[in-house]
Amino acid sequence: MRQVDLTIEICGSSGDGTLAVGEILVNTLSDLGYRALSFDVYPAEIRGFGKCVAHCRVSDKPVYSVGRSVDALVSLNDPYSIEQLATLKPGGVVLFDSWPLREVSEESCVAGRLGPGMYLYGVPFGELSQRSTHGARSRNLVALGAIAGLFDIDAEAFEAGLDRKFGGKKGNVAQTVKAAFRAGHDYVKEKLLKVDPVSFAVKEELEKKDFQIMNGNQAAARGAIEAGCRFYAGYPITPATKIMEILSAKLPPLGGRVVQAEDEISAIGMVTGAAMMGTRAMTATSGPGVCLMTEFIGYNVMTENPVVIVDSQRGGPATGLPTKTEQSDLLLALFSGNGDAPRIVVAPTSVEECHYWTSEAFYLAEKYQTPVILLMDLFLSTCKTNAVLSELDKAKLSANKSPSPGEEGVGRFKVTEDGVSPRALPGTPGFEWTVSGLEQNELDSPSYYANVHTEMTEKRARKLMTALQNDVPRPERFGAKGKVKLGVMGWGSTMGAVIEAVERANEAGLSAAALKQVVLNPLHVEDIEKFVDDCEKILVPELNYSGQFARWLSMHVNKPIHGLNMVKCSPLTYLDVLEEIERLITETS
Amino acid sequence: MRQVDLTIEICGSSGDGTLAVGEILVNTLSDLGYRALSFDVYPAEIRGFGKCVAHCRVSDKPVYSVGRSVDALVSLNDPYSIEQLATLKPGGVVLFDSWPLREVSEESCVAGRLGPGMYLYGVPFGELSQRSTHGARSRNLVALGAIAGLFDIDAEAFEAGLDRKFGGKKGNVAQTVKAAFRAGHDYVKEKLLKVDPVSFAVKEELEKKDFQIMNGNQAAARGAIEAGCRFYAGYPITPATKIMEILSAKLPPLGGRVVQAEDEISAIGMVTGAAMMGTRAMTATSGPGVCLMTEFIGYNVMTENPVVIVDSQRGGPATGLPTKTEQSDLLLALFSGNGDAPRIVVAPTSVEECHYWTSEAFYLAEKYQTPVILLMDLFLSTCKTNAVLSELDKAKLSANKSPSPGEEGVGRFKVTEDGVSPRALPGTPGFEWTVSGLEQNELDSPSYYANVHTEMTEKRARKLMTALQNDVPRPERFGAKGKVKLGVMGWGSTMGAVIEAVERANEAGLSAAALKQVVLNPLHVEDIEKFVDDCEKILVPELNYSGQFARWLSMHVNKPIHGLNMVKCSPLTYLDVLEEIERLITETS
Amino acid sequence: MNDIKTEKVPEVFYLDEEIKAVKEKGVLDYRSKRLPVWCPGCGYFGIQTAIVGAMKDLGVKTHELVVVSGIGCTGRYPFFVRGYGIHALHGRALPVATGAKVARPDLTVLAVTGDGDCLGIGAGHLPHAARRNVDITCVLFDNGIYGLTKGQTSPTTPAAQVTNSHPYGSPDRPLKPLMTVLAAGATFVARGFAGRPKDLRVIMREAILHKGFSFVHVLSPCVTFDKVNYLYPRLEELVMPLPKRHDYADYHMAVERAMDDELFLGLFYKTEEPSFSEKLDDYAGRSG
Amino acid sequence: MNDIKTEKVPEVFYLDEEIKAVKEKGVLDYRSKRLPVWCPGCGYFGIQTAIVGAMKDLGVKTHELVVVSGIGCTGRYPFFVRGYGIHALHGRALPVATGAKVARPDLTVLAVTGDGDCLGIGAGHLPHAARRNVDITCVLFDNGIYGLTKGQTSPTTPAAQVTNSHPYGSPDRPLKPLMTVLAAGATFVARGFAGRPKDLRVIMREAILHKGFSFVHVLSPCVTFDKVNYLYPRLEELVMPLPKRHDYADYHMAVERAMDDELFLGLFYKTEEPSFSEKLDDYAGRSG
Ligand SMILES: Cc1ncc(C[n+]2csc(CCOP(=O)(O)OP(=O)(O)O)c2C)c(N)n1
Ligand SMILES: Cc1ncc(C[n+]2csc(CCOP(=O)(O)OP(=O)(O)O)c2C)c(N)n1
Ligand code: SF4
Ligand code: SF4
Ligand SMILES: [Mg+2]
Ligand SMILES: [Mg+2]
Repeated sequence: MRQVDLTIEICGSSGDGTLAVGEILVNTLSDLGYRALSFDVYPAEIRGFGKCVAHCRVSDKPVYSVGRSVDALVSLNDPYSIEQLATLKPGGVVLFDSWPLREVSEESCVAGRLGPGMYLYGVPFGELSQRSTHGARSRNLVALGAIAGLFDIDAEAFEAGLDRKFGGKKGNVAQTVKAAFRAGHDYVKEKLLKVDPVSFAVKEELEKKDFQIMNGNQAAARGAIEAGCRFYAGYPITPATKIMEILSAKLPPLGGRVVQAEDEISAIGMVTGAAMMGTRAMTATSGPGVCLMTEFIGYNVMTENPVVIVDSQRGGPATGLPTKTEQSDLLLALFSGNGDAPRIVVAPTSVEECHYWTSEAFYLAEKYQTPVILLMDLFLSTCKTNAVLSELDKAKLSANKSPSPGEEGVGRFKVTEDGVSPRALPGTPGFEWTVSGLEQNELDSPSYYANVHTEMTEKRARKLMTALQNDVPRPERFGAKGKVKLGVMGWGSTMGAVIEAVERANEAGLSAAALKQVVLNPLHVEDIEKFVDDCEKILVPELNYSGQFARWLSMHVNKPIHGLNMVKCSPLTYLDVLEEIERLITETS
Repeated sequence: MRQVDLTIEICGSSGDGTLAVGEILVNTLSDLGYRALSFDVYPAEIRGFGKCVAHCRVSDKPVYSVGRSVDALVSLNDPYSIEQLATLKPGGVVLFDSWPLREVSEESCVAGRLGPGMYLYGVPFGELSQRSTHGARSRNLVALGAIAGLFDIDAEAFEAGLDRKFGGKKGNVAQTVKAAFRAGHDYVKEKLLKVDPVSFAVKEELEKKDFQIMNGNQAAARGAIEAGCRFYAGYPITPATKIMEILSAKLPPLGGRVVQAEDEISAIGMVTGAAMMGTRAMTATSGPGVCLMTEFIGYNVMTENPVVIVDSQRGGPATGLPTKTEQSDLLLALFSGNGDAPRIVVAPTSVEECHYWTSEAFYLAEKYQTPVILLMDLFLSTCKTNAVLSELDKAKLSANKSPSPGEEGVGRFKVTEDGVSPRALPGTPGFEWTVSGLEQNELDSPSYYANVHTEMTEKRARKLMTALQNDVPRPERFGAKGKVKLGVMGWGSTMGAVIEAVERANEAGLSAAALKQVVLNPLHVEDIEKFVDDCEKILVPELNYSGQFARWLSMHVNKPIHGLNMVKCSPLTYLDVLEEIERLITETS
Repeated sequence: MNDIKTEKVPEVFYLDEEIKAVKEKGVLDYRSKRLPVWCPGCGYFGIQTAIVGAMKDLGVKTHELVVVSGIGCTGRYPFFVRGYGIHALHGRALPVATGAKVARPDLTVLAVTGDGDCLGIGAGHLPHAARRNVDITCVLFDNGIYGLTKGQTSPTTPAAQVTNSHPYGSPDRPLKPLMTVLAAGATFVARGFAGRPKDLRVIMREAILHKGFSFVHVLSPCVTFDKVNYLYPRLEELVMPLPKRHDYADYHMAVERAMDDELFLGLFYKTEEPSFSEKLDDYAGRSG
Repeated sequence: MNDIKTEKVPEVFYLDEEIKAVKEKGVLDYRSKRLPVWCPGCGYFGIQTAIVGAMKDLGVKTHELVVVSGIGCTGRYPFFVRGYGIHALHGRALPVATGAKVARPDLTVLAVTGDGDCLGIGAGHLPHAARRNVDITCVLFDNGIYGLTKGQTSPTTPAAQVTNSHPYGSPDRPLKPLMTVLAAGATFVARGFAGRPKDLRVIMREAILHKGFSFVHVLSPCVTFDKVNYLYPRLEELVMPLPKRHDYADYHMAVERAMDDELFLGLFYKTEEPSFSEKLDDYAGRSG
């Protein structure tokens, strides 16, 4: 059981500094040893006008999903905050600006809209900002101070954080922000009588780890760098653009190269060329970009070339909902490209795994000479958490199967037992090869013969089986052991919510278990079958309409699958899953 | 039971006129009322050098697949023909040139390679050509005459055919070809003693229908024209190029327009634009082209725009095997595009169906405002048959759901019960709309709200269910009735072989049935389930490695599926399927 | 977190007095009910004004107008126009506009596209639309940046400029859009500036009237993501009208001026050739 | 029908005397064991001879040579060369070659591409490879037709020519490849003729030596599918060397000559600018 598990939302308009409050909050809580996850919602349209929400979930244990209901809502803009009230918990807290800068009509004041049992505190953010900083722009920091004061978070930790963040700036910015913070904090301590139960206080000391605050894009970029990626080509697209922007800054000093291509076809083409030279190479995009890359995905399957492709999914189809999260590119990732074109598909389930699995993707791609598609999504790409990164295995930095001296003339596609052919890198004398999107025989010549096509098709499939045996972790089971009423299988960014839902279901006495795998192709089918045999019913929750993972699983499993399919433009919460677990188990008994 | 079912192969080198012999043979047999199917194998590489085989299967009943074993092999080139002996039936006939123009070494003479029980006839094609036409170029027509003479085909019908074909040419070409033909025919009648049983003679009179000799590409082009397609944009690619070439000639006189685009993206983009204007529009390509079109496929799903896309499949992945047939784009057709993007997928199973279903595709696309993908393949595209075309329903020529007067301002995406929104065509005053790849609400504005995205996603799925109920034929069952040991489900060009195999299995006393559906999405799941319930085992034969149709079916069916998966670079034969039927049924019992 | 389940935002109307006044002049007939979502000060407002003005001048009927765009801030344009609007895919305005025009030669078809849209991902379509001489008007909203994705290098960003995708400066020499279309054989080639909507209105009018592929390159500041290059004051200094002696019938002269680093404004080139539809009609006649 | 289950065809070697003689001269070191599958008389044989000759002249090591191509008859080229060969996708030789060169600047990278490949489906990549000044040599095998798919109109097919895809004649004005790359800022631009392999060899040598994007447009007859346009005798008449006074350092002059309907042969334009890799190195240094 968690000691603390609180969700705070700060809600304001674009100019209010809303998201900054969320950021500082998470940073400070991280310094104090809490585990936090924050996910920002910002306006979908071009100009930065509109509602911003910083959603922060905080606990003493790792957090992998957003909170379903909110414990405390901090309003910097009342009309927008009224919309947010819908997800405030019964008994939740609202902290609002009792001295806003612009007049708020009575009916659009959040104070008037509270449900029964909610706690309301008014703090004159505007006034306190004016008084403490001679300006109104620090309302957000006043609010931050109020949060610290009201919910028992160490004020000094905040001040240290503010010093770190603003200390370098010229003028006495740091002093000003701290003054605003203090004003809010002290006001709450002095003037308000706390009656609500929301508190960050913990009994057991929190373990402070080497936290790295980052989102999935940063984690993936870092994983790539650490895995020795030295070539990146890409084309901007939400929500993947940041990966390119980070690598553009970080790769050149390491001797790596980044090319902004004219489109996604060119990006994957460049990555293909670089990878053929033996350089670890990657591109990152979103669904529409993957569509344009599919011919090259098949090409890299055919030429057995190691490329890594990140697809940070967003709402679809087509241009879809560029700023909303969704998990609806799974079948695209698995089946894009003409012909039989098997590839490795990996879906990390957390920011930490974005780091680990991006790096692992390079290893798998190189070792098995295959494209690897990493399925992230807008939520993973942009949610920030204080991650504890895993150490990467240096031995995996070089995984190419070079031909032995004496093997000159071996050709590029020798049929081997494990399906992996020796691969000389250009520049090696005596091993000149030619690769092609045409089917080729062992001597690299185009071939149209049934035996060659069959043998090579088998080889391309076989090496993924080798990968499965040697390098793909077995699925991990969570929750109740043995036979259960319900088994839940999740994937990608919503896995965290699934595991949490199952754990809570178990706590509530429900017989449920979860199975997690990060590698979605190739699959450990036997383990899955075993799990499915253990479960009376199977539930697959996912953020898409057609039940894409359920469909993929149903190709391997002969039991009906219940889908929980939502296209709700926001992340899945454990409560979404828990409700469905309850429903299905109740039905059973 | 068939009165006649014979397979003849003419094998030669590119200059030998091999394929012409096949063509005349099929035309003549068609004139006589036989049903015939011919499939040419020509060199895969650029220059026309290499082996050509005209494969002709002839019967008194319709033929939908190639012959598995050959009854008679006519050699115009012995070294190549030796390779073909592998598929000659025990007891089959070889007709070879006993006076070839170039010396054939003993070991590369087909005569020396015959298996036991085969019949061999030598006819001096070269000599007879020289004698009858004062040139060697008519060896192929001599061979044709020999075929007619040896296998009891009416010589006059041939001569009438030759007159029709060559009568218009200047000089006395027709005389010359007939002389060569006659020389071969008479030589056989006079000099050879027929000992083999191969004969085209029939007891029951053959019914002469209004046969149209055509291949699938011609049939599809014709279906498009008859369905009122008036815009085509395309980019050349084997095996679909001919569709564009035919339409380039035929559409302009009908007021239609054909644009050769700069690539496939542009082709589908143009088709998209034309279709949005209300013009029935199509493109045709093969797998690599579909890859490039996938973003637009999703776009047409999102904008609910009626486009027809032909994918004539060839060996894959990537550039693959451009001149070999395969059925490996099914999952691509079903799942390409990011996000949840349902579309109609249709796989005709014969040349006749290429005609009918291309035309139907326009109707479905327009009525349900959706992309329709027609999955053909190299075999269907290029095999010739004497088809009996169905009459098209004129009522289907106009299927657009126009908004009613008074509905001005309705927007483009009104949510309706059947999922189909009223659709005004540009030029209509008062109905100006804007469509987008972004999710849109009912008033055409971009929307990022859960309720809108959910409602619209459901609508896009719902209208395909409407189509299923109103316009998708139920699956058709063949073979034994009631409960059976084995059910075989096929699709596309290999369905013919499947049905034939099942019929032959039934004749041999095996308990098997087949289920056929041409529309592969949406599927009549209940009918399929019912069929599956009737069958102890399920077999799905297809020309791909990963079992793509089996995978698709397994999403709907909870019974293990046996796949017969071949990537053999040539069409499936009923014997391939029959052997597997026998194996599976024997295993059972 | 299920915070925003339901859309209730009402459609926005132009209501204030100033706009009412404009409406009286008739150009607002060409505007949709949607308020443009562009950043305040974006050059695109000027282009919008010019295009709408030209429509009015020509009396184009809104139901006979088809506006096609790609993706980008530019791409949002059809949403703000009254007419049949097609917000196509990134880079694909020209193919879609071509299909629309060939299918319905009677409609007025506009393709609006951004510098990334037209010259980056869409670069393969531009020369072909030009050489076909499809009778559409292609307006390039060139802000020298990827706006919608928040400030990356575009094909017209000057070399060495620092952007979000090139923290050490762009290594690439920018493309010159007018050269691109002149090289491909466009029959109407002009340049305007978002800061001079009146001049642009005249150009747009001519462009729409031109029978064949007309290309209008419009320089436009992105006030949000470009702080160094296409700024209003800087552009005001850089642009200059084509010299009086410029002869738009002279292809060589047009090429010379398009090559130039000076940002000339006006009609560079214009020639009469059968449009794509005319050529296709012609062939259809021959074939009939 | 399972007629061709097993491949037994042996690899083909050049064996005849004439070729042995060539081998002595060393150029055959650059040929693979595969016999080109081009039609007898195809212009590509001449181009092949010229390229192989240039390789020999420069002493390029086969294991340090990377030849990238797209799809088409042209595309088959890497199969006939000794070196690391990449037969990429249709239209994508340039992106793949760019990636290869940026990853391994020490290797010699050649991109060979057809008129359809380079100017049709690949048209979006050409201006960008040119403006980046990637240090690769792009050889355009221009036969004015789609060869591999059996004779459809290509972007360089003259207007009104009848082809399999345009039975009533092509409606489109052809592209001028040299204009395209000059407009985009290529730093080495030349034209050769497959019928004059010796001259072409010299051009190829210079092109490979050039540090930056070098573009060589080669006119080449498709003897099988083009019976009216790029015929040997016709080309022999149409081509002519660039005038003596042509100054390849003069961009304007180069553009003038590239515009011309005359088919000039030789080096149109050459200038020295930092190559893409040099620029990236430079930025890396600054960033370090
Ligand atoms: C296939 C695809 N790739 C990338 C994107 C992301 N994207 C949207 S707009 C844009 C660039 C827009 O730049 P520009 O065309 O200059 O238009 P602007 O926003 O500057 O008006 C990009 C890269 C996309 N929507 N689709
Ligand atoms: C995506 C894709 N579209 C189409 C094709 C079919 N295709 C192969 S080569 C070719 C055209 C080749 O023409 P060109 O580039 O001029 O080369 P050539 O054969 O004339 O040398 C086409 C359309 C393909 N392989 N891939
Ligand atoms: S981001 Fe730039 S181009 Fe886009 S609307 Fe804002 S100012 Fe205009
Ligand atoms: S088809 Fe034309 S281009 Fe291709 S190899 Fe033959 S002659 Fe050469
Ligand atoms: Mg821009
Ligand atoms: Mg060509």
